[in-house]
Amino acid sequence: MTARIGVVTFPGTLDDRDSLRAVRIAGAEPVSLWHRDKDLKQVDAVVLAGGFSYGDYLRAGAISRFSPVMETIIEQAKAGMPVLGICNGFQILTESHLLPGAMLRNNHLHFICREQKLRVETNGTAWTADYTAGQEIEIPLKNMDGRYVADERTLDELEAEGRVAFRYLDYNPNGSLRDIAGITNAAGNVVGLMPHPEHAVEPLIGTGRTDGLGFFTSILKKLVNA
Amino acid sequence: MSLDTVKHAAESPDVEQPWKELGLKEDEYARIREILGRRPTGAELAMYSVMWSEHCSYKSSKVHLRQFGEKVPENDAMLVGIGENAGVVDVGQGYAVTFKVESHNHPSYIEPYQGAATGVGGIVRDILAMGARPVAVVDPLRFGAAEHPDTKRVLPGVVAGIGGYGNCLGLPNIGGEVVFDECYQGNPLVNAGCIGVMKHEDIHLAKASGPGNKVILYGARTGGDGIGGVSVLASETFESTGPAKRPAVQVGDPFQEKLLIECTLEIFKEKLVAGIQDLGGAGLSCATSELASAGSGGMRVELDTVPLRDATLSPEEILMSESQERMCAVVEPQYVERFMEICEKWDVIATVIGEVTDGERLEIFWHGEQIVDVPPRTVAHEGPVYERPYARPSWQDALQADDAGRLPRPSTPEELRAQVLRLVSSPNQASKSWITDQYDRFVQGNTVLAQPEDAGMVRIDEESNLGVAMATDGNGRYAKLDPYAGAQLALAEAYRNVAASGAKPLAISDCLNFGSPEDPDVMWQFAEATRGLADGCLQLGTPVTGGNVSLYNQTGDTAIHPTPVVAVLGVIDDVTRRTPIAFAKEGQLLYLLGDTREEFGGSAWSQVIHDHLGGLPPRVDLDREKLLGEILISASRDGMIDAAHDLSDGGLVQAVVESCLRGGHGARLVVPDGLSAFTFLFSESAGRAVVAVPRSEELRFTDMCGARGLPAARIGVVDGTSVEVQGEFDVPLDELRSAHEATIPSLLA
Amino acid sequence: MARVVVDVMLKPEILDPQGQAVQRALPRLGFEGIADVRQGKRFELDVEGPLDEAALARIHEMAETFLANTVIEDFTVKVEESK
Amino acid sequence: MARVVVDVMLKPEILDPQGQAVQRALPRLGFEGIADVRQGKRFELDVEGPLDEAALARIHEMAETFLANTVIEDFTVKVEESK
Ligand SMILES: Nc1ncnc2c1ncn2[C@@H]1O[C@H](COP(=O)(O)OP(=O)(O)O)[C@@H](O)[C@H]1O
Ligand SMILES: [Mg+2]
Repeated sequence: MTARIGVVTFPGTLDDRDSLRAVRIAGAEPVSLWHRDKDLKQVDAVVLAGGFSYGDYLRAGAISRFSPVMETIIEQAKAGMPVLGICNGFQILTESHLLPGAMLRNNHLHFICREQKLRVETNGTAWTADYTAGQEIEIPLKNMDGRYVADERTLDELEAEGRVAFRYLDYNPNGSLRDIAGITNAAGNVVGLMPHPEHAVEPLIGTGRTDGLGFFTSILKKLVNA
Repeated sequence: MSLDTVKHAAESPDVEQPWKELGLKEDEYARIREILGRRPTGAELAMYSVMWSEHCSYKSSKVHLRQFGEKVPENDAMLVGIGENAGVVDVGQGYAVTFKVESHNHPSYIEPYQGAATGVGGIVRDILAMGARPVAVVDPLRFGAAEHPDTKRVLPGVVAGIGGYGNCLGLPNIGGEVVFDECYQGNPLVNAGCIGVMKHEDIHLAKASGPGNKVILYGARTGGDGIGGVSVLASETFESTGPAKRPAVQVGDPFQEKLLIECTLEIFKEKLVAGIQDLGGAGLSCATSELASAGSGGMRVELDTVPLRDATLSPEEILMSESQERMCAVVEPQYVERFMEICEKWDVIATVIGEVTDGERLEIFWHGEQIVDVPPRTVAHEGPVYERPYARPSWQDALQADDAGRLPRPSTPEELRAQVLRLVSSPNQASKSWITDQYDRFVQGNTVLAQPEDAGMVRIDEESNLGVAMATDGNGRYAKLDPYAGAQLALAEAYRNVAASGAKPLAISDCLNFGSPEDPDVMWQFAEATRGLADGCLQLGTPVTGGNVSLYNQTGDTAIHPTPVVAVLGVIDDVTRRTPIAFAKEGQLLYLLGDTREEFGGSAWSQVIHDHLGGLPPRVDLDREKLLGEILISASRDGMIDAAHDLSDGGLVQAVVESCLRGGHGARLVVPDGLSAFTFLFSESAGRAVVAVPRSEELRFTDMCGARGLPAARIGVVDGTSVEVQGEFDVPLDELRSAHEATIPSLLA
Repeated sequence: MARVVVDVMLKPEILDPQGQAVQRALPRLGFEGIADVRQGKRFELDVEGPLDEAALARIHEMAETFLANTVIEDFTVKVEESK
Repeated sequence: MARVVVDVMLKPEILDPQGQAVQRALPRLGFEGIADVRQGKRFELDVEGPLDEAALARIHEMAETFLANTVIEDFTVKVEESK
């Protein structure tokens, strides 16, 4: 028995097929979820994939957040179901208030696509257990609205509770406060980040590194051993 | 204003009509009257005027383009040739690939962001209409002088528009070009290409057949934007005063297009369409007349059923509107319900606007009254054809006589070193990552190679690792010196780039960007370039599958350099065998393949150091290109080389610097006997590449080159942290990197 | 039909690079004396039916939950005089 | 310091994909009765010195040549009452 991991497709989602592939390569069973369905098809965890859902119109993630599938995901995430938000998925998670803060236009106002170095700050989440705390990885980053902001109190709280999950290294590509690339909720089941681990799971493609595979093997182990 | 019906037109032959304002010539208007046996209605006049525009009818270029259909090389790969939305080639394992390059030059000058964005949208719909899933885009671009203030307006907008649209569609951008030259001031070239993949059985064609079949318009609502925009705009020159003419511009909605793509692919999967056509230039006029013309001819359309964004639009405006993100499908009645369901699933508006009839005429009605009754072929395929006069320009001989070989050359190692740095930091040779980093190259998770590699490459089958590669090239400076050779050099360079990546070149698409066809000088350039390209394709065995012509790229009397842009598509059985450009392993041996001659006409060196354009471009030897290609492909397949980089503008030194910076290793070079250091570094002789050979493979590799008769000279080794030319100079990689990478950001950021 | 305008601006403490970019460009274009620029969004809503208190309350809610993200943005709702 | 607001909206005949996306989402969120939504930009400018006719003319010119892209957008300039 392996774990079933769902990947949601909203109108305008782009990296759903890549995320399904990453789930498969990690050895889990990929399941497609559709934004109009409240039903999560009994998946054990959910990935909110990258892209431009609803064209990023209004604000990135703002319209998707109100879709039927999100009603169930918000409810289940609060009950402990693991959820990973990548890029647009991260934006949806902040718009849903499952994660604190907000995502804004990059400080240089351009879309940016690069191979980005990160530090995994904590392996105490459902999605990072296969990394070591402090491990440096390199995975693709590509976004327009990647600047993470939150008020000082929230930022201090995140730091104090060890909830800054990933930090940009060498170069802050979007002006995110405190170089934050990704965060987790207090329970460690909901994780969001801007860079794209699903694009770094095969040596052939993109950066030529497989540094992103750990996200998917982490969750698989957690679910299978549970 | 009362409705101008067919009946009314027949009864009122003497009504004054605005044919001139719509861009028609007097004899063209007369011909329309002759075809119809009466004056056209307003709606008919609208249709003919946009469809007979230069942009849609190819009236000046047609007689020359014919060669692409006549001089066709033996090539089993060709599945669909010129004449459809895009050509299709077989790439094996049951897969077919469709690809094409188009221009959106004029709209991008007026409104850079939206012009470029809708250019991407248009080419993607062309590819989609063939039945394929779009998998990658490329963007060959030309701008005015890098330092010119208008370049700061146009370039960032164009780049943001291409990125904004393509990124939002989820199409990796895997290649293109950025060239600056003052000849493009006021006439930037924004060409966009797209590659699509399908199974053989999924190929769709743009034709309406089967009486009773429904015509369904789906996608965005029709609005008043861009009425006659592209077609009229791209068919005239700008006044020298700049963008005085500001017709309604179209705004793209990439989100809508993404839905259109997914929706259409699902419709294809269930085999619900009998024919399909995208809506681009000339909108519904084009889609309805082309579908009908390519089918049995008869179609009836109820124009008042078209969903509108602006209820006040007249029927003429609806026919001419170039609102984006629309498609037109012909569907058998029993499939209409399912078709509609899929559209609903994707939130795409779909409306039955008419049906195929057993007649031979395109008939369009407005609230029950007939406003169009035409033979569709006369609109879509039998427009005017001009034999424009052309003649070799009087200045051509003088230009060619002004030999670049006579320019002063660097006389000391210090001077040589300084010129190398000036070259690699000049806008055309500098790193373009400020631009390409605004494009998503990772999306879809199949990108094996992207900028700054020689060719872009995507995997199309995850099991077998089958992939396709594409490179686009064009050198307007070479083409200005000799348009025939220039077109062949563009072809040769793109071919060489694809081969250098390890893929086998299969077929080409092109975008022919020229000045006004009403100028005999320009027409001669066009005639020479098409002849050169057709002859070249015949010789290389790569058929032309389709393309696009953009004329009137001209301000006042001054035309751009003739700029034929060629896109070569290649196939590779196993993408894990691809060859990157990076020199990544210390100790590997560097070999220069091909012959280096004293060739500096049109070179980057002559431009950067002397601001000179004259003489002859490098000699073309297509048999040599073919041999070089075969060697590069075999060497890649058999693991004999770890890196390869084609030599083109900037010559050897440019290629070596790029490969070193990409790989993070230096190189020690030795000037081969019989060459001066200057010629070795800066010559732009064609048919050359530099490769990195593991020592263990050296013998096998040189034996292969020797046996096949390809000159291969050992010129150095991958080593250290600088580029050193022994006995001449040494430049640290760090210095090269900052010179190479700082230029574009400092000009534009 | 009544027209309601919702203006959404970033909160003062949030960095507004778009506004800054505009402000920085102005002197180059020859416009001096602009001390600060902030860029926000303007929504024009055409509202069917009477614009009574209940309708306005609903629009206020819509702005608060949807048109603006109050983590980072402030908003105002204004009724436009019908033209 | 005087505050001037420049509102920039797409011309009526130009497609406004953002406004459309917002409008289509509203019924799903339970907000009915919004016939149309257009989304534009709002610039808040803090102007140094007196806001006389010359200053306003300059701001108008700035809006026309820079803040708005008059190929596709219209704009209005308003002086805000000082707070
Ligand atoms: N330079 C060219 N070389 C080859 N084929 C061309 C060229 N220009 C146009 N064509 C072909 O002529 C046909 C009509 O072109 P076009 O009007 O651009 O197509 P579309 O209507 O899809 O935009 C297409 O099949 C196109 O591939
Ligand atoms: Mg087409």
